[in-house]
Amino acid sequence: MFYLVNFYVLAALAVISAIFVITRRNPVHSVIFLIITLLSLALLYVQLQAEFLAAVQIILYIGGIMVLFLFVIMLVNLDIVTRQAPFNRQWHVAGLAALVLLAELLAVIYWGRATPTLPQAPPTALQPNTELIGITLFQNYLLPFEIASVLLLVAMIGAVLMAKRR
Amino acid sequence: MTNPFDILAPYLPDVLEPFLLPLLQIGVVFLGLSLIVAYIVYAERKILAHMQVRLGPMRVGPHGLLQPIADGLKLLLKEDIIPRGADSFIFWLAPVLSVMAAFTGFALIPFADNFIVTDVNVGLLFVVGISSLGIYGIILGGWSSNSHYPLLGALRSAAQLVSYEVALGFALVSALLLSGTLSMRGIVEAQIAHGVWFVFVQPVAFFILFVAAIAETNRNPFDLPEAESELVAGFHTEYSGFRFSLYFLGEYAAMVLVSSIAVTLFLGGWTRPFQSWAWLDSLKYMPVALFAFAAYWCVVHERRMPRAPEWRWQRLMLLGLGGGAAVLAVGFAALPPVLNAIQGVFWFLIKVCGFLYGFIWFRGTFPRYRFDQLMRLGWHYMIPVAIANTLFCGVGLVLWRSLGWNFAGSLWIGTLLTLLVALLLAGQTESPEPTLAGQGD
Amino acid sequence: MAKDNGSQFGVETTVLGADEIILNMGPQHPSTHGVLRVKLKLDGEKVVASECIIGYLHRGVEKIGENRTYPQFAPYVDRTDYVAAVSNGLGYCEAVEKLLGAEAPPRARWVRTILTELQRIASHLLWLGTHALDIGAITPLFYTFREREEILKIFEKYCGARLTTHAFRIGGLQYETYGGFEDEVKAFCRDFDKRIDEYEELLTSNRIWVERTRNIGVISAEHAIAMAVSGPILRGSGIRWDIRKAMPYAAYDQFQFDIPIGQRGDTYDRYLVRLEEMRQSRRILLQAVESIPEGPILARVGKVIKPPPGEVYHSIEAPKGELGYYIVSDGTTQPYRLRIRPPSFINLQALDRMVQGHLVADVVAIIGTIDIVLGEVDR
Amino acid sequence: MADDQKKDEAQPQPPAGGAAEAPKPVAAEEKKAAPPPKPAAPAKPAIGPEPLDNELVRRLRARFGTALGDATLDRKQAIIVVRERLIEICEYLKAEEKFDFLTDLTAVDWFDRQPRFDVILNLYSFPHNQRLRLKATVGDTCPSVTGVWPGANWLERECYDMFGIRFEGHPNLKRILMPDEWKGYPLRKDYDILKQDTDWVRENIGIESGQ
Repeated sequence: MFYLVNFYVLAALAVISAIFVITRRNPVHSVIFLIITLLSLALLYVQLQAEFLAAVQIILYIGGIMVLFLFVIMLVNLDIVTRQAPFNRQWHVAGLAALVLLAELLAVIYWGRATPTLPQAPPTALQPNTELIGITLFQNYLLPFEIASVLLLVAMIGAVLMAKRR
Repeated sequence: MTNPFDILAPYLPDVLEPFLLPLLQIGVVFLGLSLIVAYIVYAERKILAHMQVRLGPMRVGPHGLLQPIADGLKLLLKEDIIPRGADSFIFWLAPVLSVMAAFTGFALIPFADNFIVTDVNVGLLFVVGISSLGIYGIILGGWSSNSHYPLLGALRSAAQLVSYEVALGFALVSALLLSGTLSMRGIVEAQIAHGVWFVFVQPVAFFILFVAAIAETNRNPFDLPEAESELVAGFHTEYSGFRFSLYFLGEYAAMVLVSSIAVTLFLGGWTRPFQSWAWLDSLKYMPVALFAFAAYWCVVHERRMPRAPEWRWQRLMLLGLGGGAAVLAVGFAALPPVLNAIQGVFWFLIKVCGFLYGFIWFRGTFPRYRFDQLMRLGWHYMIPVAIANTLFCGVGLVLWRSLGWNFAGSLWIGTLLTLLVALLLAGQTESPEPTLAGQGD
Repeated sequence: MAKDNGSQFGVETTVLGADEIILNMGPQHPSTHGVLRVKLKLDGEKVVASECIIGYLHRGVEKIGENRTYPQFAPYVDRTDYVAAVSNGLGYCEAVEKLLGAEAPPRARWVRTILTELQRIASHLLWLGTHALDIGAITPLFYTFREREEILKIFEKYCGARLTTHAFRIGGLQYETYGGFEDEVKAFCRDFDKRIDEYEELLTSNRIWVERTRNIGVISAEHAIAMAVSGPILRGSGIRWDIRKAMPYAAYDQFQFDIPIGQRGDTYDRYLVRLEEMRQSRRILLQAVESIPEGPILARVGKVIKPPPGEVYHSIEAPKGELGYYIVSDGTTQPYRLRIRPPSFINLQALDRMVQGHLVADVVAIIGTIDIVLGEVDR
Repeated sequence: MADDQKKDEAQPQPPAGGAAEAPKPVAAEEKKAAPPPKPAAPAKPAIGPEPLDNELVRRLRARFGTALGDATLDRKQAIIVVRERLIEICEYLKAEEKFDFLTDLTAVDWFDRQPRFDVILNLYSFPHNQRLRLKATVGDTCPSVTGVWPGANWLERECYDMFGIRFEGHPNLKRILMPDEWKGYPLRKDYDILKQDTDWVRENIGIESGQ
């Protein structure tokens, strides 16, 4: 009961904030609502007993990436953007994409309703999930993980080089 | 040991039980912390004053003991100013965020083996994550003030915090490697199991954590975001009254939080020093001794105060404090169960206070870094050393686990290697020589 | 001086080109030591050019001088460099004495030397405290003020004033020294050596202090001469020139002391030079206080000071540099023209060159190292 | 002492102006009445300007001739009056005679004289430990010496600010101490000490008078 209420509150919060993210004119406000969305997601992870994911979500997305977003917004003068309507050019494309996505979702729900629901996991089964994630990443999927790391490293070096050239 | 609050459990209705007990603990932590923070400010003023050949607060209460309360009241009653052109919603939100981030972290700090609000299996990650949210208080406060000094202060602060968080993270990793768990309680228990505080096997990581903690809390010598001589008061230049006091509270709470993290990770948390040495068991009477000393001090100073009638209240208050301390001392001595129950919290707070004293001491001693120097120190020195330390810590662990070497010895090999790297890095900068070209008539 | 009152808050930025902005420091800024306003042209955080806007404290002291008699004007000079009032008084009195052809009696010259050296120490202490505070070290300020307080107490006992002392009179001294004067100066000197060690302990080998001051605000010897800077800045650049040695006045030719000079002409060297100057001042004090001659304290210059026509330029080594008085007399009781050569004003001129290429935070350190007093810059 | 002073006062004093040109041997006798302040001091020095003729002056005269005016020694300080070719003389003094330090630059307003102003350059030579005062008699324009001694920059600006002497060739000649829009030059003799630019005061400070 409590968990259900919790879920709906958090989900509503996430969706409403997400709407605010795209409708606010002030980019700083948008960032704040994006943070709320991400925070709600993190709390949902907690409810799913995926504490590691939740913590990583907070540290990386909220503590890291969004700070950089804010940083950039504050450095760049965005007064002009604020005065314009938010959906001036990509309105149609975005609307189309949203419609397609909606159709897709409905289709999945419609054709998937026959599949049986997943069995409820016992509350203790997932307890050491940090270790499980570690094992998954560093043993079962070591190669893809390392490839991803190298890719990121290359991207980082590339970014530094491009910034330096100027 | 069981949670002391559990004795209440049978008396609570079942539906509320999972919520009420944590709430109670949160209340205790929050109120206790607010008081502690207020008195850290007082302690800072007093300690700095004595370092600087002056007296510090002396007027409100005996030796200015009521000064924090008077300050708090004054700040509450002050006019609340929102500058014209400020983004009032964010202006309101920012200090709240700052305080929230600092206080939420305490939910995961094990003050004692029997006193922890909640122990999550990713506790350390959560503490780091939540405390990193404090940066929003600074950035948003600086931005929403719609003024240049705060904005510059906020930008500096953001860059500084993001940079030093990297070094801080690496310093934490070595403690993780040693304990093999992310749970804060688990880390302390690992130190008990090894019979050694991690600071003695990972001194470099502890040092990095200490420096990064100072940078994270914007304290001297890394107090650039609020560098008085350059940016007036940095990000909170435009704040006044209660909002300002929220920032103040958040800042000092953050200091306590990073100290608590450091104590938990490297200084054995709630354990008393040298817990494995049984012959030092008499150290458990330390609280008794401390309160007895406090009582003695109060009495001595009461005797030194002038006998004039206008000092009567001050004298009475000091005597009251002394009496309270004496009662506590006698109580602890007479009731061994109580003495045992407070051991954990007592030692934890003592260590945190030692850490905080370091912060204050630094402030009294050092000039301020320049921004680029701060960044260079962070990126060119702290982070490479932290990475090397993590690496060599892993090497040491392999030596210990796979080859069966001595635990402390193998880790010290790693530490020595790290120090070598640090020396190499340090060798690239020239050493200062105070020389004049010469003198003569 | 600024006309637009709206822009008189501290920092104000204007976007110029892609990367250049104008940053306005002062006149109300915690570390411009008064009402100095510096307009900085920045490329990112780097200073490309700077412009000092001064005059906020202009009181027309030179004009006042032309409308006061010689003794009447003496208290006004205390208000130019108000943290070194005794030095100003010495310069003015000696200039007028030169104009008169008179000379103060030996006892007066000895006491003048002692008080002026105490004033030099006091001025340097104030500089050290505030300079360190600008760079973020708060503790030295309290230490230096502790010692400065001792000096001000001696001034107060001697002439009743602490800051704007008006300690000297044309022709010598107004007051005989009080009983125990020598002992108090000696007691001060005895402790002061250890006190300087204390400051040094906090700063000299402190890594952060060195990093903040080494190679900051470098001014070469040639450039220092070209810009006519004087005092510790000139000596910090390696030029051994001190008016106390070059053209002795008061009783300085009687004492042994050294002139410290720097090697690189940076902020750190100037810091060392000033610290060493304090030690040398202590040395002078110890010698002077042992050998104060007996005798009159005031030369017979007459009640009405009326110098014969002519002109004189007399300068002394004030704590901040060469403090000169150029007085043209037309034979009346008032100067026809009175010019003060203010060391702060001329030294401040070098700021532009010193800050170029440094960061904004260094500007604060460089303003501190020039050691200006706006009362003297603006007069 | 009071008696001595009365004697001093009884002496007729020369009127204002022309102090530099006309040496007046007045002070010698009257000062004799006062006992020398320092026993070791030699005979009373003559007070007041007297003609100067030393090596430096001779070299200068040989080179610049009539551009130089009187050379005098006043209170043991050398003063040379420059009528024209100021820049050349300065360059020569700096390069050949090593007067490398421009201690001070200021002006004196002689009000009823033509040309009206003396621009005073106080020079110092580090190698010779010697001071020299140049006195350029100018109207209200004067060549700028910033090219010779860069340190003259602010000093000339101050001179311009206070006396209204325009320094030709100055890189940035504008007011320095007074507000940029101020009218009048405060240190001129015809500028009364109570005078002010009332329009400026009213407009910028919003009061009628600063007095």
